[in-house]
Amino acid sequence: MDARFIPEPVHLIRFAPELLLTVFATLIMVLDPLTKEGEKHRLGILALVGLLAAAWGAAVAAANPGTAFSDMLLVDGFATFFRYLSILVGVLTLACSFAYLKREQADSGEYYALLLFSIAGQCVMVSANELIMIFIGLEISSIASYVLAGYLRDDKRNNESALKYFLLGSFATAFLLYGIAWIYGITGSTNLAEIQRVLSNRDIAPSVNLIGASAALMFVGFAFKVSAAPFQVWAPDVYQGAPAPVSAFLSAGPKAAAFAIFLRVYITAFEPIADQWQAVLWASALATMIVGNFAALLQSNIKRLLAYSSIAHAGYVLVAVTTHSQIGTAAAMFYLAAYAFMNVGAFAVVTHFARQGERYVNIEDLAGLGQRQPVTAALLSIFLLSFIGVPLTAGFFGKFYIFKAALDANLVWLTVLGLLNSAVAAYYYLRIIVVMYFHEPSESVADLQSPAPGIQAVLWASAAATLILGVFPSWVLDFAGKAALK
Amino acid sequence: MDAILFLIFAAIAVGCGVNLVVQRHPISSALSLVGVMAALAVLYLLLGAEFMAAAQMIVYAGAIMVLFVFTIMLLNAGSERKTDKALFARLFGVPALIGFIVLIGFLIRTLLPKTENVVFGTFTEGTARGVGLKLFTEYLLPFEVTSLLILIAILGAVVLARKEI
Amino acid sequence: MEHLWLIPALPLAGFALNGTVGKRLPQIAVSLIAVAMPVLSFLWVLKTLSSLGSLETAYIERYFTWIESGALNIGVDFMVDRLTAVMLLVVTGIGSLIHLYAVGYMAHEGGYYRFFAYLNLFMFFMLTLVLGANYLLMFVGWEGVGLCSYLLIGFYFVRKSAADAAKKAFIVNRIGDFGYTLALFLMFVQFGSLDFGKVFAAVAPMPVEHSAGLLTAIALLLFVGATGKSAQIPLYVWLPDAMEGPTPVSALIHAATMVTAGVYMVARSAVIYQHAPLAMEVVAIIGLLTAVLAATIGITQYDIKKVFAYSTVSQLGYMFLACGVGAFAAGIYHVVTHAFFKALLFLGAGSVIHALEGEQDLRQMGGLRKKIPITFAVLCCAWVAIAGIPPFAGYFSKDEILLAAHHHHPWMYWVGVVTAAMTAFYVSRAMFLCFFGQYRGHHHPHESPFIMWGPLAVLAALSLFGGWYFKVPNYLAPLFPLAEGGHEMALVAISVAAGVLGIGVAYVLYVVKPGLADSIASALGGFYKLVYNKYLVDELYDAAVVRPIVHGSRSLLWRVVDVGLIDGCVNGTATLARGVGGVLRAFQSGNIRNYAAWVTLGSVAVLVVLGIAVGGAR
Amino acid sequence: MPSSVPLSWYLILSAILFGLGVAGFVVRRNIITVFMSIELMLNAVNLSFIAFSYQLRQVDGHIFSFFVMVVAAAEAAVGLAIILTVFKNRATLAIDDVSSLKN
Repeated sequence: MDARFIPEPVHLIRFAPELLLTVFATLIMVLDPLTKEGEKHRLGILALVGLLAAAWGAAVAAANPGTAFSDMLLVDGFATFFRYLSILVGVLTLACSFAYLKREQADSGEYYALLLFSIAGQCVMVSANELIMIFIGLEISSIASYVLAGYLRDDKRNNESALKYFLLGSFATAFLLYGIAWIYGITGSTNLAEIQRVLSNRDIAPSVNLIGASAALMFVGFAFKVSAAPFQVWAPDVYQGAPAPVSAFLSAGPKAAAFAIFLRVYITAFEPIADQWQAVLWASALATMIVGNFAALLQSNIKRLLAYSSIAHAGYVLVAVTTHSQIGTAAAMFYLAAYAFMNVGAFAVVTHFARQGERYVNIEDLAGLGQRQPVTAALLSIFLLSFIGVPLTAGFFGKFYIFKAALDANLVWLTVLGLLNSAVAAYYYLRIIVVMYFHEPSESVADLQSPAPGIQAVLWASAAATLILGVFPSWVLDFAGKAALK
Repeated sequence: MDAILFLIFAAIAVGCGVNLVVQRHPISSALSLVGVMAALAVLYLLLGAEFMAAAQMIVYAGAIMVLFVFTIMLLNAGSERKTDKALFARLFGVPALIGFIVLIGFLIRTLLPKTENVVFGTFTEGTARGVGLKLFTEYLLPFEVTSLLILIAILGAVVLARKEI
Repeated sequence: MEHLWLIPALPLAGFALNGTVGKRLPQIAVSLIAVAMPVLSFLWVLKTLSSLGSLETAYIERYFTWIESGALNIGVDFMVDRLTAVMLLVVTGIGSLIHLYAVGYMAHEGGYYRFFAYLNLFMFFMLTLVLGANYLLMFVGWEGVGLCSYLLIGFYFVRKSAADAAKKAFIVNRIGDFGYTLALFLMFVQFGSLDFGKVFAAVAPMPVEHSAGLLTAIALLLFVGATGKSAQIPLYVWLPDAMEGPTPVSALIHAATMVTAGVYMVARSAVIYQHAPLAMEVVAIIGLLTAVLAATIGITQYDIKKVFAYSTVSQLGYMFLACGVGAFAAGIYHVVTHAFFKALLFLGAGSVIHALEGEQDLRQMGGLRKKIPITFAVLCCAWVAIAGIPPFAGYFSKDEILLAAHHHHPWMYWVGVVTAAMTAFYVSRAMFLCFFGQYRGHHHPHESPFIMWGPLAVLAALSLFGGWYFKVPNYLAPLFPLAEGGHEMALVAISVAAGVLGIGVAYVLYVVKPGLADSIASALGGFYKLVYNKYLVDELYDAAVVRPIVHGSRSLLWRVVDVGLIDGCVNGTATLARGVGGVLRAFQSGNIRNYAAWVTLGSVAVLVVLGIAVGGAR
Repeated sequence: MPSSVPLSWYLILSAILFGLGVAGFVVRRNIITVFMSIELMLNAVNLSFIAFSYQLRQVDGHIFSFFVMVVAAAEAAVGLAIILTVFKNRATLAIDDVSSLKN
């Protein structure tokens, strides 16, 4: 056998986070039947250990950068950044889930195992250097997410959410695959660097229209996963119907990973035709911001509102992708990290507030939270202010870097329209704050217990991170800047 | 000979595909899909994809479609009722679809570099040996990672379909 | 190192202390912390200024690099020059006095610790705004003070009007901030930096733009920000409503400090404005218009705080007039004297309201000069100051402005003089209605405690002699050279006479012949009503801005009702709304097949664009 | 009659089948049929992979389509389980009835 295909130990090290996650997830599956009812949260703690081990694994892998398994994987700063981000979102989601699962009497090892598998899939995605690996990673992450979205299988909203996510997700994946098939046919390779090489060589490169068409088909798949217009339609329904911690997870983790492959494919493989896809992304970014922000104005359900807000924020990140510059990539990475914190934080409050069966998910139900639980309300306000982009919060610098990158790339109109959009967005976030502080307490807050320890930990950690990123953005931005793709 | 085989089986594939779309009863659609798959298996053979033709029959037509048929029987799914809730789908879906096919057909016809003719037997790498060699060397990692995928599928099916929590 | 950071850090510490443990502390401890921090901050400012000496050039302290990415390098830098020094003294000095006053005023209110926590937080952001050595840090303070203002306006959240006013303030300010943000980006793109020093160094050698150009755009965008924060046409509408907040807040934030941030920012950016005469002209005209418009509205109002609120808007207009005609020093001078007498007016009004147990309607007052003599005495000091009677505070600064305006365009001077007369008139009217004649209400007025009138006495002294003692333009001369040419005594005399005339007319109308004012009002009929209803500007905005947005999106309807910009009169015209809502429903019908059709449609569109339309671009 | 056909015919067949799959997804009202339409689309993609593989004289396309097949199997397992839960809770397989989450 050809010697270059025999995996070396260093290859396994580069693959360490995924391996560790798989080992722990499998362990949890095995231990699940051996764990008594009511003790299942211990498996969750094991999952937490697994995530921390995976973070350590990612650090070890980052110390040994390079490709692995005949160029299938590429461990670079970019991959490491998103590996950390995925794992981090996993940790935060896990901490929210303890209380949720206990409350819904649905604690089981499978939930934790699926969460770990999904994160493993995201880690594969973000470090993939091959369209095959991207596809498989994407599917691992997605299939686990489909199940998580429908985790409470006796809940009609969960069912519908899972069904919509699954059917539409597979539908969009088929488009992605079709695009991959074409790009393979045109370039004869599925390796990103090789594709870029062929596409940039004008003598070899075939018709630009065909390349554009395959880029378009792949765009459908990626745009769907990041909920970019006009492929954002699924997101509100799915996020609204899924269990609250899962919605938090879906809108932060898989979305960030999807952005990672979006960036990698478009900035590596399709860079030679950037002039063409830039126009499409321009329009898509604008439409995404508009749809997200204006539809969010209409919502009375807070989960749905956060879903539209997540669409709007995807629009801001798309502005950064549109620049296809290193600084834009770094801005997108920073924004995704900042968004992960504030978003999971906001969903943690929803998880806490909704109570059993997610009864209280209307904005009006939050009335009087400012008096009843001032700390929770204050923390939620921090997240909302960060969503708005008020200075000293992470959201401000996120937007600042993105629009700066856009201006550097001469996207003046997109910047102006994006800023206008973020001005509109202030209305609906503000409304939540107004309801919390300035409305008479409703009966929905009367029997509210104080948040469970896990949720409190998430709230404090996310708020601290939101503020720290707002005051010392350089810490993350330097990392992102060094890791950003050229 | 190649041309005739192609035309026959392409016709079968398209015919069965159309049937899938127009049939009201899911079981008819499922059987049509099996027909498409079988026809495609022959076309794979023509293209020199021996291993894939076999896998297509065994995995796709054999395993996956049996699962489908089984589910249809289990749920006792009858003919679908006529509803007109999906107004948008009716108004825009079909024109969009026609546009899609025309567009892709157009792109292929006019833009793909003048393609060679497919002659059976000129490409013989697609045997189990050829595929296996690649699969266990270059594509070792994705192959191993798909095991994870299957594991998740089993786990997911168990989570969703078992009797009580 | 002068440790400038201590100046904002002290109030921040106060916020942190009161915000976290204030609920459990006794009231006296909360007050002590809350008042001590601004006072210490004031003392630190004095110490710093004395050790920095003459400050002929700016003194800058760098703490750490905040953002470093590519060409962008922004540090957390604080800067003190003479302009900053003036602002620092006003903010910390007046701020301390108002904190002290608030201890008495808020003594019996709920959420005592919360109030002072917010107030200290405000001080932190305001001082950051003033000290920041670049536009981004200034923006941090700028947004922060807006946030605190929002929290404090809505402090009495049980009153719906308070919550509405808070939201209105925040939203109107967002429009202004949008302009500021755009200016920020434009400056960065053009100059590659946001540091005051670097930006101004880059602007200085550029030619003066006689037609609209880049600098004009930056200057105008900055001014859009200023119109929001400093309540100028067309964004002034939030300030009168902001009087829903507790009176010390009105005095500190909505009279003495925050609202003057726009003036400070324009003065700070003087170099940019001097290179954009077109923008200067816009600033001057907007300022002048605001001054006149707000003064006329002030004449007709009966709520004592609303009268002073419109007066604030009008006086801010004066300040921008000064900046617009190039007399930046005069503008800052007026910021200072205005801080003295307007804070005093508000605090005095608060004392009256306190005495009358919450009554704010002038028609329910009268004859109070015997019942609350100390309040009356201090308010008289503010009265003569704002009316521009020499040698009191307002006279000096207003005179500077009017002379500069005359130098620029004589007609501006004359409009300014008329406004000065109106100013004297409405303040006198309020004073006469409140303190003279017979008591018309049914409360039992009582004098306020010492802790409240103590600060009033200090402010009264400042209102009387502060203008004469603190010659701000001379101090600022290194930054803004003094205008040549002496004072034309005729012009001075005219403006003083206008003030005296205003007082006299008010005396006749409200003391000598009390019925006359009403008959004049009814003689003016429709016009009076128009002015009384604030020129229907709120309603106009409603029709021109709010409703179209409302109808653009179904939900905006109830959202804006929530905001309070309209009072539920929006039925009937929902056709368009239904149309948009219908389209939205078609997109988000919950039906999977529709979604799939949408995805297909989208993919065709993307395919057409990428596969065919731009295919030939390469 | 020529003895062989150009490769682009295969690709056009693939496009037609893909389009039929899309059509099935949009027009069919039974969830299981909709799911089968997705399978049809994946089959169409596989045909493209194998056709391109022939043109390039590479096995890589076969391997890609092999992975697509594996993924399809995994998706079928999970998808049918999801459909089962929907059916258990709603006693319907009509896709139009599963539309309670909306604006």
